[in-house]
Amino acid sequence: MSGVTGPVLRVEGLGVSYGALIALDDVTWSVREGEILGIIGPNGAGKSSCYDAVTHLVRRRGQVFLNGEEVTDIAPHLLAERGLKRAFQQNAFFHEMTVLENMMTVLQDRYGTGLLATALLPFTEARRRRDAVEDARQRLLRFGIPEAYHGLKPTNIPYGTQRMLSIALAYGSGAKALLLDEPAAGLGGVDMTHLIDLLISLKQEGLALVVIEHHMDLIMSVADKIVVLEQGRLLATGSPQQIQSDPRVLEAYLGRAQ
Amino acid sequence: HAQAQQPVKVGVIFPLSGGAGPQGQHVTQAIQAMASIINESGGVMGRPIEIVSRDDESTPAVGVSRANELISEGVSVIIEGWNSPVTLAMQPVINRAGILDITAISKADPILSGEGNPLAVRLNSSNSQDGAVIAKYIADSGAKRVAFLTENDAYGNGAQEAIEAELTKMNYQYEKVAEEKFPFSQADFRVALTNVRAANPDVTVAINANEGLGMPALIRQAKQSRLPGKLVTAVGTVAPSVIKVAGEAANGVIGADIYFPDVEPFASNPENQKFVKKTQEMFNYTPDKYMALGATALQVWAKAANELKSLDKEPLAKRIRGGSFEGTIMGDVKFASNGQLESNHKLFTVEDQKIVVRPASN
Amino acid sequence: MSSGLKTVLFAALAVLGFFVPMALGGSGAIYAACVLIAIFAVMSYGLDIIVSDLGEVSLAHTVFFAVGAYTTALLSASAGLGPILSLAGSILVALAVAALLGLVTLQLREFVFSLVTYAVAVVAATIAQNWSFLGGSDGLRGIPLFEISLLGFSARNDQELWPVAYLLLVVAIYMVSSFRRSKLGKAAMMVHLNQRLAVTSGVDPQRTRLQVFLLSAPITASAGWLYAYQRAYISADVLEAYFLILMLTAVVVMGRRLLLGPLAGVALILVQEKFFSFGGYVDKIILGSVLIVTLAFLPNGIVGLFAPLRSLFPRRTMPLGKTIPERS
Amino acid sequence: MNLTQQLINGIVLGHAYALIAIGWTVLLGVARLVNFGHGQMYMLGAFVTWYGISRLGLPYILAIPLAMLIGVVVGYIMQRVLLQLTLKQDLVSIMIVTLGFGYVLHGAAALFFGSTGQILSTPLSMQDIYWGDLWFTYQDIAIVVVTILFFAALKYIIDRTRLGRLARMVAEDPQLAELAGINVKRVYLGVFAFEGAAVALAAALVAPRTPILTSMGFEEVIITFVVVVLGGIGSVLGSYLAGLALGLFVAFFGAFVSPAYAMAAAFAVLIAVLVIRPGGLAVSPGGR
Amino acid sequence: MSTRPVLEATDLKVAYGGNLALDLPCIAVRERELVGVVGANGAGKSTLVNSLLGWSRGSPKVSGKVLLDGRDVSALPPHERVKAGLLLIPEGKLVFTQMSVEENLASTMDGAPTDQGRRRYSTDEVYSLFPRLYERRHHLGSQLSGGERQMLGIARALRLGPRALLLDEPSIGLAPRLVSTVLETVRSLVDSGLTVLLVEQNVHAAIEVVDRLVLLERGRILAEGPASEMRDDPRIAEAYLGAHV
Ligand SMILES: Nc1ncnc2c1ncn2[C@@H]1O[C@H](COP(=O)(O)OP(=O)(O)OP(=O)(O)O)[C@@H](O)[C@H]1O
Ligand SMILES: Nc1ncnc2c1ncn2[C@@H]1O[C@H](COP(=O)(O)OP(=O)(O)OP(=O)(O)O)[C@@H](O)[C@H]1O
Ligand SMILES: [Mg+2]
Ligand SMILES: [Mg+2]
Repeated sequence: MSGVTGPVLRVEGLGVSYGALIALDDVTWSVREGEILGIIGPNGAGKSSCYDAVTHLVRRRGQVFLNGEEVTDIAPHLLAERGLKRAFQQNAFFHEMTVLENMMTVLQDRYGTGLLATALLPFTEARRRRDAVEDARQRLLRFGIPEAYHGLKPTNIPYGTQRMLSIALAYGSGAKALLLDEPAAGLGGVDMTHLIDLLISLKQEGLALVVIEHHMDLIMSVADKIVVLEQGRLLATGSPQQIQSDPRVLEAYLGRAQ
Repeated sequence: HAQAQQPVKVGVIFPLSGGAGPQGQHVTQAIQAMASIINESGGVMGRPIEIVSRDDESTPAVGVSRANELISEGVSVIIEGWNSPVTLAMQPVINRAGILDITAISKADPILSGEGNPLAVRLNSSNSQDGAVIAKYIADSGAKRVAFLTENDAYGNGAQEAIEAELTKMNYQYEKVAEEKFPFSQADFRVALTNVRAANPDVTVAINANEGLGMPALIRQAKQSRLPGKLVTAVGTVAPSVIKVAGEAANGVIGADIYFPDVEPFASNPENQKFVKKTQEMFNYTPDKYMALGATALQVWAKAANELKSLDKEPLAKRIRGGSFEGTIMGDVKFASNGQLESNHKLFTVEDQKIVVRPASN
Repeated sequence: MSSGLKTVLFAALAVLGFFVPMALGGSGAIYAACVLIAIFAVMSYGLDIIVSDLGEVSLAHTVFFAVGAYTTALLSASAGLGPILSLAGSILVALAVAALLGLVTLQLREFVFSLVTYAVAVVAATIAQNWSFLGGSDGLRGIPLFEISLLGFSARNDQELWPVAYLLLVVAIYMVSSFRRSKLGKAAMMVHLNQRLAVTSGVDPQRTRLQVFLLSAPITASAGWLYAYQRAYISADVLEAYFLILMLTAVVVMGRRLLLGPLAGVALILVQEKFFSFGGYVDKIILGSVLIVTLAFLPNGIVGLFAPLRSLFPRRTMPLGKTIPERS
Repeated sequence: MNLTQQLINGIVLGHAYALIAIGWTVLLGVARLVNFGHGQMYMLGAFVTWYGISRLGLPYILAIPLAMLIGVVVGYIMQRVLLQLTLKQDLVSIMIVTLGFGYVLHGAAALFFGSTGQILSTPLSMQDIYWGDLWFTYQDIAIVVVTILFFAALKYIIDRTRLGRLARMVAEDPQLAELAGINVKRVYLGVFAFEGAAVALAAALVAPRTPILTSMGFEEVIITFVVVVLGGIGSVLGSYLAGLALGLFVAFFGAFVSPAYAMAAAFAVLIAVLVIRPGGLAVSPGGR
Repeated sequence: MSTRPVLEATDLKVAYGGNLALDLPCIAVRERELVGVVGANGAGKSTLVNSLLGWSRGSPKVSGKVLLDGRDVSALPPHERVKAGLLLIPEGKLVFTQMSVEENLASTMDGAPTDQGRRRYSTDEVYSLFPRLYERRHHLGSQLSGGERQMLGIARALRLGPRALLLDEPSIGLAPRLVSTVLETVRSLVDSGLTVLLVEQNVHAAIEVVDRLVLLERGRILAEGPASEMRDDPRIAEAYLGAHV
């Protein structure tokens, strides 16, 4: 893992309001490469809104820096091109395509050929497409989606597997920073262990990960640093241990200690 | 003996469906009636005529493919044309196939321009011919305040220009108090009529070729809205079918046309009598102007063919264009060198829903 | 089926297709029909990528068709340019119009999109009917024969025009299939199926929409180009519902997202209209019923009836090609 | 005087437009369905009314329900056929299938009623009212009154009553609606039957203003389209206002510029509006 | 606790296309009983609850008998079963996003019978169960946070006056303290007369509240028994080793 430089993703004074409601207010955090930042907080605290703000899907206040470079005003799809990827809380796929096709589609930026190229060099295109199939299959397997499901429509695979698929799609052909919104929701048993392994391995690849999670066992075990939001405000920041023992957090979020 | 021979195919293309469907069907029937008249008297060069009819659905694209069909069926002549665009679209196709193309009704001037078909022939009167008679009526009636309700396309605008041109030619002093244009498909004229009425005209000229819908609607609404002055309709736009739909409201409307089955000189013309009788017995329907034109088209072509003993486009066209023919249902007729049939108009008034020709004019 | 094999099969198909009219007896009517089918199929392919891939129903494609036809009429009849140049002209004008339309409708979806595109068609028709530069309601006449002097090629009738029409058709189909395999095609599908996910995967929806428009318009316009020569007369009727319905029907009737669907659809409609016509009204009932039955009762379109034939109509999806996407 | 008369023309026209569009408003906004056979159903409604009066000798007041009944039947059959597509929310196919129905209706009507123009004259349309220069008929009054009542009732039903809510639930997520104990299919059938009745009523009231042809209906569906979208898809109030606005626009554009370009101009304005406000004039409560 | 099964299903088989996703000889939920269904992803939990209603977002082939209060409802379409008091809160999308919270709660089929053991909760009651919803009552469903949606989903079901309630992973997306709150709510509902089949991923939380636990694996029942016994059943531990690292 390369020497720790500045943070990969940094947000400063982030704020989102929906009409009168202030869903997010003056939130600041940052995540380095090879680091997992956990975001926790009660329902409606503004966690997902925070992601929407970072990825510029909503009007927001504050600044966003990617690799130390300000990207506050950059269009969402360009952010993605620059390696800032995210998954959504509700599963998101391209319905009507099979799982494998879904995966191939998000690999276009790597394997896709331009219109002219496709028209003039059909065989190159065919070859690249075969590579895409292979790569997509590998990636799906890596994200714990067994071969058996590759031919099915996303809505036809178990919810848990759908979760993993959404993550795989979000990660796509790769990313510098990846934002996951409750990846463990609906996961259990082997899938849960699989998710944990996955997060660890992504982290070891030097990816900067931000994970919203309600699943305390998971987040406490994998996160290097945790941010707690409440009512749109930053309630606390610190190591898992600090957070777990922080009385405000216990009171506002964890309820009776786990 | 004629029956022994194998028949001469004559292609006929008119709208048989849609708004103009009924009229198109009547014209086709008239042509069939004429065909059987001709066949009874020996047919063409001793061969019977066989009518092959098609529906252009008032759509140029359809008309073209129908024309192609007839061509490949090996027809010797095609009689067509209710809507000008359809005719204009079919002309080049028929022309390239080297088949004689006779336009019965479509009025547009470019039909005779020679671009689409250098050997064009058309029977229906042209706008300029029509303009004169209406202009003459306006002048005679001494109307000073003239309003125009005009269909906003080549036909409508052309017709209005023709009338105005004639009026200035007669250097008749008048004031154009209103000019309202409307699209062909229009059926609600209240807005336009409100404007016209406000201008309080002595005479309102209505130019609307939409017999199925527009013209009857216009006549009715003009009456209802108590439009002042006389309502004069462009030549050939008020056929019996229009009066039937318009009902009472049609009474008092003034128009002009080039053929009336039961008025001199047609009434006493034996050819016409035969034709009227035939259509009545075959389709129990009294022919109107359009039907007469269709039938005349076939009759003229048959005469020319029998005379030249040929079915070829070139000679027949040359014979018809600039030539004259005797004993057609429209009497003795003459064609201008550009293929336009020369016709003479009669003014008429609608009285209790019947066309009553005014002796005054001509 | 491996894509290599597919390519070979298509090459073979493409060659064979050329001889279809001869196989059918090669009469004038046959050639006329085949040329028209080719032209209208090309016209439909332009719409196909909007409907099937972008998932929007554009009612403005008659405008692109008209652009091609009118530009050709003006350039060939008035300016006396040859087919090649008038084709270039048609495509350029079409691109300009498409860019404009694309920009205007960037934000619009579904019904609103359809309505605005329809509005554009209506306005276009009004302009065509009243602007004397475009011949007004009488249209433009005197379009010369299709002649490429430096090749010594000239088409006096449909039979001689067939090679051109067929070439155009093959090129159009190839373009569409390439588009669907290309990045742009995939991007279009992403935007169509899940815009939010598309964006977070680095796709710019608006740019994609615009580009697809810019591809679609010239295809339809080039059909207009040939149509002008084939008919030698162009009037505002090219903007009428007739062509719109023809396109829409052709795109969906065979079953959506089939590469050869629009071609087969057009063929079906025209063959019925030309050779099995029962007069305007009955034809309407037939066409209507065909639409109803195929779309409502045959989820896979008419092709679904002949499963074996499938291989000729490869599913327009990615290799696994098992799925039949329904919604658009 | 002239302007007042044009104002009357515009108001009547506007209410006619709104009334013709009402079925679609519900269809589109409430159940996310479209019906391109709308225009032909309008034509059918007009001809059934005409047939009832002039052939069966029914009084106008009975011919209207007859037309509406036929409308309901046609609407019901259409939806019955469409059901699978509807459940899939396959809008493109729905558009085109309904278009197909329009074709069938047109062809059938032409074969049955013939293709010559007819005058649908009702006791109301025969009676002109003249106030000094001003002219209108009792038919016009009926159109305005019925339209207003109809829209008021509809607005109330959709926003306030359970029925409207059910329809909106089904519109958004049929399967989830099932879990709330709603018979989804029944709702879809009901909505389409309503569309049939509504458009038939519109036809029975509006068609007497002009001669009727079996080939008509194209204009109507387009106007409806404009009204519904301009009003903001699904917004009842919106489509009423949009209809009225369109009517007045057409009248005054006709008065001051030319009837020839009124529709084109209306479309040009529409494009402008929608480009600025993709949501239409009003914002929809349910719908998209 | 009476022993009459309120909800009972016999040889329930569900197949998607070719593969059998569920195959249960018998499963029953008794009056005022809270039965928990646990199992790995893809075990068939959702398939089970969905098929009890004959409902699915996919297109499965369902066979078998479903009895509600001894009455065979297998032939009824989903909405009829709902009317009969069999309610499901599905996983994934469970609120109407285009409607306000208030409308979501109002959107019940009125006039449905509230016969024996059925209690329809009033809006106020559900608001007091989930105060957060009260704060958001004028927001559209689309504007709710994930957790708020879960609450709304449950609240909607309660408004329908369930006879037997099928909950598919209600704790998804809920903050830990809410998870316990919700599960305790469910428990208290059961104590106040409701009958519940609860699909739950979070077995530790679930096992605290349920009376009986059913462990599914690949569409079959692997183990079944009173919570007390199941708590330290090795198979549970093994099925869930992932859950607590
Ligand atoms: N589009 C929107 N319009 C209005 N309000 C919104 C919108 N999206 C979210 N909200 C509100 O903003 C607040 C924060 O929502 P957000 O989804 O960020 O919460 P969250 O922290 O993700 O909660 P959960 O853990 O339950 O997902 C919530 O109260 C929600 O009601
Ligand atoms: N609509 C469908 N079409 C095809 N197969 C399906 C469909 N829905 C579920 N399946 C299959 O049925 C099996 C059980 O799925 P189910 O969703 O019931 O699992 P689950 O226990 O609910 O998992 P999770 O805990 O992740 O929700 C899986 O193998 C899945 O692939
Ligand atoms: Mg969230
Ligand atoms: Mg599940």
